[in-house]
Amino acid sequence: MSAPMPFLLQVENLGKYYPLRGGFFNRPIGVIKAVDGVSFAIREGSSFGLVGESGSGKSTIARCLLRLEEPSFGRIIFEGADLLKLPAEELRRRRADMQIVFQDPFASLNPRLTVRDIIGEPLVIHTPLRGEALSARVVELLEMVGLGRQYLYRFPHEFSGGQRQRIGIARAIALNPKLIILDEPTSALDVSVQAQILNLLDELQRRLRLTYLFISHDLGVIRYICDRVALIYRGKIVEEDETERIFTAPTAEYTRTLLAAMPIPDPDYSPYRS
Amino acid sequence: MVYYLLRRVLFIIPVLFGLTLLTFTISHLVPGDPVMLVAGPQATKEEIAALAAEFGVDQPLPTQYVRYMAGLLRGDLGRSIMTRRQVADDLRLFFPATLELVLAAVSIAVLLGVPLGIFSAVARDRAPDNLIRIFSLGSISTPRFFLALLLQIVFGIILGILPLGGRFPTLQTPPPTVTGFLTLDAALARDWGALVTALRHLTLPAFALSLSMLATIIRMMRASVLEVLQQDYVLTARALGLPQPLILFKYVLKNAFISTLTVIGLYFGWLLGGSVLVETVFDWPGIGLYATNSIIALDFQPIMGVTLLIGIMFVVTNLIVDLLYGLFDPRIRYT
Amino acid sequence: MSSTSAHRLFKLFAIVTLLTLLMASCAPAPTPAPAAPAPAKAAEPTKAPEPTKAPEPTKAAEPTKAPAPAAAPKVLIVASGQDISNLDPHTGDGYSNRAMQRNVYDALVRYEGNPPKVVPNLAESWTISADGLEYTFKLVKDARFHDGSPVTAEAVRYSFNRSLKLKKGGNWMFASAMDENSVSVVDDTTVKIRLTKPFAPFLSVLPWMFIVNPKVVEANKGQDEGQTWLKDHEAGSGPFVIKRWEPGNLYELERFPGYWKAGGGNLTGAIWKITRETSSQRLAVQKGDAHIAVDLTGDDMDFLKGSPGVVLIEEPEFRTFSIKMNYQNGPFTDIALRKAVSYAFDYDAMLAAEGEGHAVLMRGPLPPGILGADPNLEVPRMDLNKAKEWLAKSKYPNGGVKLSYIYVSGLEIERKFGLILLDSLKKLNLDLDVKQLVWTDMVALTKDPKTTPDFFPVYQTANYADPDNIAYAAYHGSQNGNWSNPTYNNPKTNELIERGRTTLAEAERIKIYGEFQRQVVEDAPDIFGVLENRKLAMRDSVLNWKFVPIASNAIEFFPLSLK
Amino acid sequence: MTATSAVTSMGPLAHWRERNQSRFENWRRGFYRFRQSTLSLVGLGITLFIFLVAVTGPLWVPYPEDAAGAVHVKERFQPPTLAHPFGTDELGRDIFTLVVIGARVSLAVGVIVLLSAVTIGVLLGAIAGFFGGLVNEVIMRLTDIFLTVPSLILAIAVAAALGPSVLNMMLAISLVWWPGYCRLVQAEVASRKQDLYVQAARAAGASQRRIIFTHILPNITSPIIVKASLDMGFAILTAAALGFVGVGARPPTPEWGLMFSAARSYVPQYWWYPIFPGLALFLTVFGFNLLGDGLRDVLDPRAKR
Amino acid sequence: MMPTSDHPLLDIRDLYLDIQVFEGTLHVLNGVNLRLARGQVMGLVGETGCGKTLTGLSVSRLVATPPGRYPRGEIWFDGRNVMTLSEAEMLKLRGRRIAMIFQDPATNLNPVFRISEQMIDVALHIAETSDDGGFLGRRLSARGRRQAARRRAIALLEHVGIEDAAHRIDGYPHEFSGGMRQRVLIAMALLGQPQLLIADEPTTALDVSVQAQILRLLYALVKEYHLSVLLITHNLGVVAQVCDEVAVMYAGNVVECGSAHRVFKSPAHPYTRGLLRSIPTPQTRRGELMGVPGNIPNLIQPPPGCRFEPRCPHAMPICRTAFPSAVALQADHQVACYLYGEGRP
Repeated sequence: MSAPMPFLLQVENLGKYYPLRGGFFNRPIGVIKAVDGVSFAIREGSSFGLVGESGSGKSTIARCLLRLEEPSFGRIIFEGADLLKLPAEELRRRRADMQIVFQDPFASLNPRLTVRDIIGEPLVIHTPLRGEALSARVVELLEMVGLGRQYLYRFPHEFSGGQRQRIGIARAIALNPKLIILDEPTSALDVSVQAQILNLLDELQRRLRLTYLFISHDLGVIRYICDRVALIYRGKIVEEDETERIFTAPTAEYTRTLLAAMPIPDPDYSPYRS
Repeated sequence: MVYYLLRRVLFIIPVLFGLTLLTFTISHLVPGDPVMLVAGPQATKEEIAALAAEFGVDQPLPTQYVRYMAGLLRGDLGRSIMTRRQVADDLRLFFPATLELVLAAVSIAVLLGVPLGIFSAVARDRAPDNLIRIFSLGSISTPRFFLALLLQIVFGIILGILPLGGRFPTLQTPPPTVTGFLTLDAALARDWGALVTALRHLTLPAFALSLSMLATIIRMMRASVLEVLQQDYVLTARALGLPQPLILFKYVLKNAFISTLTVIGLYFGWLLGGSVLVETVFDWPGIGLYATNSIIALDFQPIMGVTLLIGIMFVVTNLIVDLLYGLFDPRIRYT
Repeated sequence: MSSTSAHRLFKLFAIVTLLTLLMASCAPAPTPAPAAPAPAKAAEPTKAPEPTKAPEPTKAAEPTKAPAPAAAPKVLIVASGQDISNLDPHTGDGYSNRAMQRNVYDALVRYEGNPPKVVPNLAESWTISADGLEYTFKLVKDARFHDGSPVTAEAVRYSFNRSLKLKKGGNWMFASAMDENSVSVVDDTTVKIRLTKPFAPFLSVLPWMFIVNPKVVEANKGQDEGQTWLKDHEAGSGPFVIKRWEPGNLYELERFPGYWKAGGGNLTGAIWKITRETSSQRLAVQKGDAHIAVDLTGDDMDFLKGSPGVVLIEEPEFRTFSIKMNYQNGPFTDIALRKAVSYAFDYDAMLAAEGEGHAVLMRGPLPPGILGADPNLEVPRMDLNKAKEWLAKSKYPNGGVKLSYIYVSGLEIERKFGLILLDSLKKLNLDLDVKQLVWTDMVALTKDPKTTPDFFPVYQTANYADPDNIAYAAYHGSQNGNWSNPTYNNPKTNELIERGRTTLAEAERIKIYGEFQRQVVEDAPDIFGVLENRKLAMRDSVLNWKFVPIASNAIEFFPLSLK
Repeated sequence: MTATSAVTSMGPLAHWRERNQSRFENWRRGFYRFRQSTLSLVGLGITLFIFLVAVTGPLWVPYPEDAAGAVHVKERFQPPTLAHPFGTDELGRDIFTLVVIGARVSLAVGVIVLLSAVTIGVLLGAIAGFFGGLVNEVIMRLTDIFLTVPSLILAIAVAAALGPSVLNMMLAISLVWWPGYCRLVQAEVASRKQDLYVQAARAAGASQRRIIFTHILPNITSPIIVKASLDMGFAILTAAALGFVGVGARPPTPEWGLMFSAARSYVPQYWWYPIFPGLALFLTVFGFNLLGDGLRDVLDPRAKR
Repeated sequence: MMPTSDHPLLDIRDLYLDIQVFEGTLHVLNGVNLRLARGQVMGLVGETGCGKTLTGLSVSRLVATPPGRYPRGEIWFDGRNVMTLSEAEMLKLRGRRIAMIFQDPATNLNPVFRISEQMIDVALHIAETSDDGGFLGRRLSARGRRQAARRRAIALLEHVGIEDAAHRIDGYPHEFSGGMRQRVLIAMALLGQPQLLIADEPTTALDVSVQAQILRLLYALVKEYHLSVLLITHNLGVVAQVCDEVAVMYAGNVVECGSAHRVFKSPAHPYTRGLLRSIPTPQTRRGELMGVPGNIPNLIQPPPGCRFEPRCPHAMPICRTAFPSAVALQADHQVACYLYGEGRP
């Protein structure tokens, strides 16, 4: 083991409150604490897992990191700079280093654009690549995710779920980002396809020296791909540690419940059959 | 619920305010001079000036508007320059006729359209469905005045079984006015002959008015039923052994009707305004006819009155529809 | 049945649907169904043996019998497209208002016969001073207003002065020859009117001067001399009183039992039914829903020919139609162009558009048959050669001008004339912009020659049977800026008109008006159009009706009977 | 780089075909679906026929001068014959000629009203939906007000105020027509804005302009086209209604509503006079409605039959 | 209850199903064979589009025809071939003998009716179609029947773990959480005391912790009522934990079936093996996840022969000829693959 890598992303006391409106004037009468003071840090080149059930706030964290939502408070330090304090132009530039892959491969691709336009969009926005050069780069990316140039001018509806997720990944890596946020990237896929995607992600990480923030509710997948895991429950992190430690010696009650509920494909480990 | 209602009512106010502003502006874009009409051909300049003062039209527009709004708050809609009557009185006189006509049309459309729409959905893509589709598209495509005239010719002239126009025979004394609806008044007075007569007069105009709404409801209902039939809970109901008629007429109907409710609400308002053509052809003494005559004479107080009244009705109907949603759909909570 | 609730629901639906269908296809079926005595005719009153129903004449006895029994009330229905906006006899104008006024009020004199003669009414006799300035009327003694008070000389004076003060309605007809001191009470039944200057047609305008009950008017005077109140109330002495008043729909009168005049027909009431389309009026008379239709077109009359039970009345009346040309502004200041257009216009088409036999062409400015009208006057008729000759003399020898024609919105016949004019002008290479406008706006345009359109079609109805009526209103320069004569102004013509109205001797007047006509034709300010017949359709059940060519659509109900 | 060489080695035509192959495939499928429905094809047929008639009419109508205002009063009210297939009117004009030329007026009104309504509506709706907040409130309340006003009465009033003419009629109808599009577009934009692919574009740093024009608007064209094709018929009907009331086209413009209004006085005797303009109106609107209904089946996945 | 219990309760034989869609005909079921014994819980696993849901729906004859069409096949349920039954006869089976629950509890209850209304309708209908009036017995008044139905519904709700059922039964579906809704649906399915419960992805929409509760409940009920269950799911973990038997479907065929223990411990079919190796387990190390390469086939023009052939690492020429018939590896383990039995090259 070499010396630990530096932190690429540090999240400090991040919070996102939504006002709860009501009463005659529909004024805020309280807050919903979607994310409530979350702190964690991700080392460069590692995979950090964020696990939680629906409504736990894990997706809100992802959206806050990308500034798709404005956090209510907290600091997001990416490569040493606080993203929340950056001027707009600088933020835009930084965005190139932080990309996302969404859960739903059917909704995250614009149905009116061809694969070339979808994958090429970040390139058009952040680089001077155009025309043939752009096409060439897109083909290159397609090949990196296991698709070929014959798909260049196809529309999303012509692809299967797994293929679409590959396109989504190609879009995410187009700018050679440092960090990719994977928001439940495989939970809409069948297991055989999920395995393909997980393998692809694994391969890309090694090849492109990517850092992953992997959000999921599937403990098996997290265990497989992540180095560190944080469990989040009702907007708060209840436990965070090395993956193996969490799975073998969980400390929090919630973690234990979750692990016990995880269905394992082995008839010998059934909690139901007496 | 009360909060919701109050807030909705509060939201209505700016809309109505804008409405008055809009109608006021448009009625004053009119290039002509309605005072001239009242003054008569031989009127002198002084007489015209006096009349203009009487109606307040000599004031600058903002002043006129403020005056109008002040009157409005007192329930005063101004006076018709042409008939010299209070617009409020005129509306009281003509509105029940229109409302009766529109309600009859809406009833026809709903009572026929809902079952036909369900039928069309159930018979999807088979001959009856296609026939109903042609019928409804054809109905939407028929100009109301054309349809009204055809109905008049066929039922009034050729067959001679229905009256050509009007609300009630000229010679007969209508039942005492209670609601302003001749049919209801007749029923209240237990004057069954008058009720039949009133219904006979109502039939053609109501039908002519209802047809496009009927067609829309059929289409809406068909689409919603088809959509609801795709829902998981319908499959569950079938899987648990409920028979198709019960599923269709209880479970599907209520869900499908909810989406049709919006159309009914919207159409109610539209028909109030759209009755113009039907009222013209059938000489139906309602606000549509009143509005047309006022517009032709560029008599703007009644135009504003009618527009405002219909606007209010429209807003109120939609409010009622919103509240009805709550009745039909428990998921909607009014907070 | 598998499920009772499903079954019930289904049944409910079936029933509702059926009911709706029934309602929609409607309750009528006047045909057999012996159990249900559906009314066979719209005009027939409802039956149902309800003892409480007071005004119901029919008595239930056998519900199967359709026609109304003999003792039925006799209510006359008049179908008219014109609403009644103002019953006040001193402010309300227009034939529909006049029709109501005529039947709830009385005037000193009435029109009767054809040609129309002024006959006694409230005034049983009168004398006129030799200089034509002083009129003394003797009133009938037993005339009573509807509240029972007598119709006195004071009431006459009050009525005239109210009209003179208000300066509205028909006031213009006599206002120029009267002031507030003109009328004086001699005794209860004698009233004297002294004109401020000679006015030949004075007696002819009096049928439109109705006498109001001062007591009632004073009691409801308000801020405006009772104008608001009298709009839909009456203070008269006439044969009828108001029963129902439904603006925009119908106005019902019922016979006043204590009417002072004996005789008359058997009508117990009358209804003025607003029926906007002429075709609807026609159908109403055809179906028996109305007894008289008053606004029919020539085509309607043709359609009605041979209809059973319908009597058609078609008579010439003193109502001229001409298309005025802008004498003071634009291309028509050029007399040659006016002449050219006068010769280019297709008069025959105009006549044909009215329908066969429904109108005659005008010969000059005055309606044929009126005092002084010259049947042999030379007037332009379509003659393209002459038209082109005149055009060549004008400032526009090759045409190429766009002229404007504005007609009253919804007035079909004026639209047709516009289109005929458009077609005629094409032959001179003149273009026409046909535009409709509300009457109000048209009137507003005529205030100024600059805004007055090039062509301005106008009907001019004779309110009184005297050439002065048309001549003064339509051709006197003082009327410029009014719709009746927006722009024509020739001092010579003016002088003739003034002489005509102050001259009393008939022969002398005929001469004056002859010269007037020649002068107007010479100046060619108008395309002289048509004199439309008065066209009325009537059920043959209406008895005792006699045509009077003055405002014959404002019908007097008193003499009429219903079979 | 094999990929690059593959791209560049292709001829421009082949390249173009490759780029658009999927697009063509989409169209082909759309058209195939459209063709499945006989009624939609009938609608397309009627619509094309009416357009054809409108465009070529002046070349072959038997009495072109009648449409310009010529009258032949002596031949008034001729019943349909070979010389006058639809009979003649009260001034002896050939009704067939007038009806054919009338198609031009109706179509022109429909097209122009829709163009202006769609332009205004899409512009305001997109602004309101995209920016939300106060801008949205102001625009949508304005829309509400316009939607609250009885549109026919408002159109009649505006047309009456401006004075009758085809142009004013178009103005008046456009004025009451845009709010429907504004609301449609606003709702669509607001919901598209939440769509994941728009979020993805935002995450990629796309500008607002890019998001609106590349991601949002192209995805809401279908409902707009569907609504427009269904609305075309209603716009024509409204224009006819204005003509009927007498505040629309002015004579001698051969407009169907105007003709019908004049003809109404002559029924039932001269039945051919109102029937033909009425039928023409019906047929045109019917054609557009069938077409719109078919387009909806193709373009609007939610309304899939 | 006539037939002897040594017949399987459910026996699907060579079931084919075509569905007409816009693009053509989908051959979604391609000769499905399946046997489910009484009192057994069978997991029907497979990935999206493999036909497992349609197989379940076919048992209740809930596939609309058209667009569906059954060219061939029999479904024997309790000694009767449901493919030959009329709709009226099916109505007597559904809910009463065969009940179903579905994936998303949020959408499977009608949102605009009270739970009580929906349950009472089901209960009443089931009782009314029973020859003996079911739990209603000979009760006659409508009111009395409804009350009896209501009591029964409340009892069942309590049984599935809904507290305060007597009150909550008058609530609307949206007032319940996802897990509670699934409990309600289970209670509804049990109203008719069915012999066969077809549960189509009953826990897929739920969080893992809730999934565990529902599975526990299901398992308990199965044993208590001696239900036969066809548990349709894509989650092999769930199958492993609750099922006695398992059938693996791929593209319209059951490719392998048998006791859960055998299939999980010694998977025979290449697809099953691939599937099992696609799931990361605690033992799986980074990079060891295998997956199944390729995509599911186009069902309009499916591969001739074995439909897994294009993705199969062991594909042979014979695999392209015809679909292999099932071979029994053990008494409780069958596989349809040319690698086994006489078809073996």
